[in-house]
Amino acid sequence: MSLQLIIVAIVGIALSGVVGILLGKSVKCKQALTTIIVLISSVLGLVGAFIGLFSEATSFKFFYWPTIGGALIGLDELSAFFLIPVFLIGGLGAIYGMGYWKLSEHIYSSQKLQLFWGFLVAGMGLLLIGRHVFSFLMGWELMAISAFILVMTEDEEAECRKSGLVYLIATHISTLTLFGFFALWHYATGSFVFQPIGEGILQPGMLNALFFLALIGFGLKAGMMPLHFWLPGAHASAPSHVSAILSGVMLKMGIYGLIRVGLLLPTPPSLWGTIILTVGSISGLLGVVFAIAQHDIKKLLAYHSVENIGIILIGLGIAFLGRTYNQPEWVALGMAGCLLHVWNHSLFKSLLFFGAGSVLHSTGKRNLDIMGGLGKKMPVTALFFLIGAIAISGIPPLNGFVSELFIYIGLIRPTALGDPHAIGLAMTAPVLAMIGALAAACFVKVYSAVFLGSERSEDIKPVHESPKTMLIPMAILAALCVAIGVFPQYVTFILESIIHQKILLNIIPLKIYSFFSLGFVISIVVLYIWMKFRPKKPKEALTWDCGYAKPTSRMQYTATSFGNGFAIMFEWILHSKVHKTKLNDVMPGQVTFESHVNELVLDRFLKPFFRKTQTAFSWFGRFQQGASQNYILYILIAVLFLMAMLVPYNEWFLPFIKN
Amino acid sequence: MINVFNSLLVMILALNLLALGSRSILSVIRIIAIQGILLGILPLILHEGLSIPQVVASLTAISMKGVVIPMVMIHAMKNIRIKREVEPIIGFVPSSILGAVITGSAFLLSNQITVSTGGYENMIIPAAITTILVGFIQLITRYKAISQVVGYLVLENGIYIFSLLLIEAIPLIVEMGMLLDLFVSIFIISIITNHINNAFSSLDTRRLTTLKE
Amino acid sequence: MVYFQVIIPIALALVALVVPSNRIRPWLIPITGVIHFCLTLWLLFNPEQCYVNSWLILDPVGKIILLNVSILYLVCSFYAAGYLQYRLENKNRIFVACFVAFIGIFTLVCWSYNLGVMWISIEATTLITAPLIYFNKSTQSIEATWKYLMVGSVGIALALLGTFFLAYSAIVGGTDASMDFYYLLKNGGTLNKGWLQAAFILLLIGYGTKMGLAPMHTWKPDAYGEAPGIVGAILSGGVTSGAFLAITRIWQICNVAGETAFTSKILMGIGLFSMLIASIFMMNQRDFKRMLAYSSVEHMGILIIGLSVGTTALFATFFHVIASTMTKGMLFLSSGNINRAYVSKNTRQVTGAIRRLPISGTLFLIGFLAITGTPPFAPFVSEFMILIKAFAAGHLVAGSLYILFMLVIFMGMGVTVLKVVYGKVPKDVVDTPYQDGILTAMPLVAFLVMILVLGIAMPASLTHLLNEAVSFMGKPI
Amino acid sequence: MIDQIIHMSVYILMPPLLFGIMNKTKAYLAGRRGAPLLQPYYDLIRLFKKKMVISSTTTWVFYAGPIVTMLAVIVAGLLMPLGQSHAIISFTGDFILFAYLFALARFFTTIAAMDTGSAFEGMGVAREMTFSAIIEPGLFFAFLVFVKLSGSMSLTVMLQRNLYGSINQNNFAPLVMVIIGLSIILLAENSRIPVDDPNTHLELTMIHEAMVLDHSGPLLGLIEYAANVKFFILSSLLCTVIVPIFSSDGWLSWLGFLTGIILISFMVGIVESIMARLRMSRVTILLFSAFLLCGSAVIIFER
Repeated sequence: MSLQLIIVAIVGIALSGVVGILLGKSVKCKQALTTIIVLISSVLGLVGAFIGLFSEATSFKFFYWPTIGGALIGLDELSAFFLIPVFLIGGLGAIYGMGYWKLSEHIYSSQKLQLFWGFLVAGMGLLLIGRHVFSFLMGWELMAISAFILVMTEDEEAECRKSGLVYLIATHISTLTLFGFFALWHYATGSFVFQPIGEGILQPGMLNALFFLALIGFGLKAGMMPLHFWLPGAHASAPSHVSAILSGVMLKMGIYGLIRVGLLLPTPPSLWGTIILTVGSISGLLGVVFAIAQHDIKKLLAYHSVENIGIILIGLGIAFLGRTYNQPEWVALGMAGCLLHVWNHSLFKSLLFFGAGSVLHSTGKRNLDIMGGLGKKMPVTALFFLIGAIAISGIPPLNGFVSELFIYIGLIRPTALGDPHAIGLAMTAPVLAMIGALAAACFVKVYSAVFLGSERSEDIKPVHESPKTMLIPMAILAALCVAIGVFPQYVTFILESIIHQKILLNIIPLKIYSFFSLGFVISIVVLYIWMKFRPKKPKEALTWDCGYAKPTSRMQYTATSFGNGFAIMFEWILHSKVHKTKLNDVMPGQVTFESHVNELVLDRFLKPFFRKTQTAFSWFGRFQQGASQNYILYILIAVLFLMAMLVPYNEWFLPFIKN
Repeated sequence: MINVFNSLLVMILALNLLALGSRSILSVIRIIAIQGILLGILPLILHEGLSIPQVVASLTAISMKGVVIPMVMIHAMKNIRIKREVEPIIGFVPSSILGAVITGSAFLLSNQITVSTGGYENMIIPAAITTILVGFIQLITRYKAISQVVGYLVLENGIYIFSLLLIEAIPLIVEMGMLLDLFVSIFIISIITNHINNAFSSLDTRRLTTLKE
Repeated sequence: MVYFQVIIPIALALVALVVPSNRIRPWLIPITGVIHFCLTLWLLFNPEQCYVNSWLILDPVGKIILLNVSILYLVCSFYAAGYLQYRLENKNRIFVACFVAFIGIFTLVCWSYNLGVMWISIEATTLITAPLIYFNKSTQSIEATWKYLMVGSVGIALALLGTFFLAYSAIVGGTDASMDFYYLLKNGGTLNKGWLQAAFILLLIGYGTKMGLAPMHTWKPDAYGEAPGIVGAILSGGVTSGAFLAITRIWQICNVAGETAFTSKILMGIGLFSMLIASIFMMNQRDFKRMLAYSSVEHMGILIIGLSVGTTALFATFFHVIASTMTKGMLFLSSGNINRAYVSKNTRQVTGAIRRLPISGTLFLIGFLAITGTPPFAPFVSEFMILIKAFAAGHLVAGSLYILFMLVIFMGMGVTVLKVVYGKVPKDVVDTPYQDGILTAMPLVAFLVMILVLGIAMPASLTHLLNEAVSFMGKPI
Repeated sequence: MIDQIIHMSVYILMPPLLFGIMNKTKAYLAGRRGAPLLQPYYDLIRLFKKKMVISSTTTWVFYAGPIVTMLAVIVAGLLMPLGQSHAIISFTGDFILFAYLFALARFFTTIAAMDTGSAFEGMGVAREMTFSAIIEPGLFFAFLVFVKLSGSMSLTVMLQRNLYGSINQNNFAPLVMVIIGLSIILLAENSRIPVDDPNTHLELTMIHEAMVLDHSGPLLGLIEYAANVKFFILSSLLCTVIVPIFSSDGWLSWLGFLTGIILISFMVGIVESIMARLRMSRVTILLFSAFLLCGSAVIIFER
């Protein structure tokens, strides 16, 4: 039942854009029509997924395929869990798109955008229910390629083209790695179907090869350090709702792949868990550090995706180690944190990208240093963005905290129980704390630079609040963030149904937490009302400027100056480039200051390497300089070379050598 | 009989070296024409009992290799006003020495190769290999388009020599077809050579190197 | 029946020579295409017609190649008609005649069961396609034709020598010499090993030259670069698959003679080398038609690798023949359109094709994605299956190299294609006369539909055909 | 029940007193008589009576800031045991909530400050955030030590378990390190000298005071009270760890606790009067040393 619903939903979403195109130019309402189709099908999909969460795994054959057998698609709790954000963001993003990328404003691209939006969502759905190499890869590539087309929406900008190319190459590397993985899988197991490998069937070497191929292939898609190089550019240059689904949902497909592979492979060696944990910590820390150094709001959010993927991977690492040392509790806590953070991140990251999108939509700018004071012009967006910011900083009483709580406890509980292997986990906890603090700092910076104070530059006026179609999705997402944050115990049931252990609530009494956070929220509201409406009306005045005569809005602390402290602290990794005019005389005239940070992997390693390779290859050009004589010579050489293989050297020349 | 045959083959090999050594294109073409005629005669000697198809085949071969194709090429040369030098990449003497070396080594090599009982083989195979390689030399070490065509002809002749080993295996039609193909290819190539001359006012293939990496 | 298939096109070619009008003459090509396709279908449904005499037999392998090329030719023929309408400025008498005659001669390649006849017909296809390359009558096209002829003729001459070696190996082996494929197949065991191996090498080099395997590929970028896109499609889809057919024949003989280990070693080497060369020269390639040529070199390499993996991979290999032919057709035709609209094939001038020519630009992009093995298109299935089978046969290193080369090629091709497809349209090409018309755009769509259908749900009849071919190749006689 | 009431009343009423004590100490050491001990209470009352002056650039965030800050700090305090008296709320992992409630308080203080758009407040915020990035992991390291010692993950058990019973030569040194680290964190979190100067009047040099420049009246009152409570909580954390309380008898334990906490505020007062504020770059180093102390303590324990 559930699977059928989901198939219907996937097909519906895939066809939604086609409908719009078939309608032709004349019809005005086709964008709305497409959106409605997407909405209906995603609601169906959500229903199906929720049914699937609590029913046991199903799987059955699907359409004919050359030279393969077995179950092509199926549904289990894990797939259902990952399907929910897909359909949720897929639906909401479609609504948002109506306002953000109006057909009337972008005649050229809006049709294409909707078409490939449908394909993207459908592709993710397909890969999630795929139980067979081919259907999985089919969905995978459908997702990757439509994402590429979506990133390329504004291809007149050279910036966009560059990042699109990088994304395309990156995603193809991951695809080819998966080719290798599945080829090896088939070589090892002799089957194309995802069936768990029993203990002790394969050699450790083979298992390691499989795991590392999967880690690279899926890690690239998930954007874990150092394979994140494609992510900031692509997510920054895509339209905002596309960025939302890319970093909110598409990255999670990599995580899904890792979890799936983890389920298929037998008990992992401690190496795997350790590597995942390390990679997770590095991604988390460096992700947030690079985020703080950004001036571009969308690049910043993109780097935060790297950070959150890091947190998710930390949870996953705990689970892997739990399997290694046969500690069901670790697995439970780790997986709970990992999965819940997958949901949370897809909620608040999409919310934040939607918010950034509304800012972009009304100001047309992405540079943080020139914004400010938008909170008064677009209060609703500001509120939702604030909720998203608090949530992503993992601060109670919102959802980000809950998932991090699971992970913290997973990290620290072994220490409490005096487990011999606890040290590595324990040392990760402060890293997570640091990530949290830095994230909070970063979002204070973003929020205050964009929405607080007053405009730092004249050219971002006029600013208008976004239309309803953009606000409603944000409202829904914000509400979900608050709901999960305040009533986590209900989500816990879902998590427990996936990890098949009913211990989370015994370990962490979330009911108490939920009770108090509820009380907390209420008391905030009460106190706020009291403050706001007390009899003594406040008196308006200028901001205290220490008696300076002519304060201007450009005297405010900018995002850059805010991040300076961190930039100094992490200079060893950031290598930020600063261009400023020298102050030579006492009364300097016009001075400029400009600083930017290069991408760690892409700009410092990959691009030079790529150029070197190109020059190395162009050296071979000399063998093809157009002289037909040489070409014939090559043929002769080939013949003689191959013929030389036929010569039975021993029986010809040994006689001479002998005597 | 076999002596006649062998002596003819030796003459063919000598013609190879001559072709490598000679300076003017026209004379090279003439040498190849003679070689063609000799080749045409060979099958008639090879078999005592003459059958109609074989006669037809060898007559066609003689007319093609000995007369028609050289005519075509000379005609192509005629209406091209260029200097009739061969212009080798490596000089005449070295290339003819190379040819001699190849000939010798081919004969040495052929002693190693297992051959079926017959007698002609141990002469035919080295001769074929030699001629083919000489053809390659001319293809590789000549700048003039037309002399590359000559090289191609020599190559074909070498293959023809080898085909003498299985004269009864090759049906008449196939043999005819092969000769026809040879003729057509030479014909088209000469046309192209003409175009080359019109376009570049020379037959120097060094001009034909605009298409490259 | 075969006689009709051969004679009718040649007759029509003669007609083309006499038809006066430049405008009407091109319509002979679609006519030929339709007739030939109908005859091919008719053959598929009456298998008893597939045996004429010991020289002319259409075995399952030949069937696949014939069907493949017939479809390609059918689609291209309509494009050709449309294309020539844009090129009325220069005479198309010879072009049309050769184009029409080509399919007739090619049919003979698929039918011929006598290796001599096969050689003759393949050589004939070389000769008949030379004037097609020369169509643009520019100095570059002369140069390209010259190289095509010289390199091709030398290679094909070696193939002839190889054929003789093969026949001679029978004599040395003790049976009487013959060029009859079936005969050689029957007496495969008795053939002399040394001569057989030598024959295999010569035939591989010779027909490999026509296929465009490295290092004999050198004529390919020049010819494909200078010929009209339509000719590129025919060459890369038709002539190469004919040569591949010839190579499968000799492979089969070697297989029966128990030389599989030897052949697979050499084939794997040449295949990987071709992919390597392709990846090297594609890396910074500014000319998108030369890029397509190298991509074709790559896919020939993939076919050869599939052949070297052996019987298990044959299904995928034959499927790849069809898949790559169709995709290549799409790529070459769309590149031809882009070239026509921009009057250049250099990525410095050609940008924003997707705006200038929505259909051709999009399909060029899709074709690139398809040819590099992106689901859900047909080449994905074939390339992935070949990889899987290579691993399954234990070629782990070769498989990894295969993946590596595919990656490098994707990068190189991607850089070029994205430059061509995306970006702003240069001012000076906005008002060039060419626009996507029915005849020049619909064939591309037809190819797209085909590779999609083949990729998502392969028709059972085709699977049956492929399986037949596999079993025919696999079974020892 | 009675315990709870005492606990709550001490918790709610005592905090301002500590500031009184501190100021008195500083005054004496400076040779002045100083303000009366209860001055902080009077200040609070006065502030709550006052009328507010609000900057015209601000939004609702400016109001929400102090409110959320104070509530967050107070709830955090509910998780903290006072001496032998159990915390009001306590559950597994509550120390994580504790740390993150401080983060929440910080978040809202800072955005409320940024809301005014003043450069000085921006500076204060930037510094506060920069330092917090070092303080938080340090705090977690410290907690890890207690988790390891007590084998529990809830503050009450972690801190109240009689550490000195289980002390021996290989966990004494780490404990001392942690205590030093904690005291630095105490000073930093409450923005006392040598990290920050609470009663300077040069905005450029300040952190916490700079952030609240524009708040006035009740809002400022909330902030002040929140600051008092924060100081109270952290010093009671330190106190519970340091002060040896063997008796399980409620009254004695309360006595011990109160003396301990008052002593801590004396100490802080003394530190403030004998030390000068450090340069900002030096501050980072100081905090890093705290961070490293706690970290190495954990490593020594876990090995």
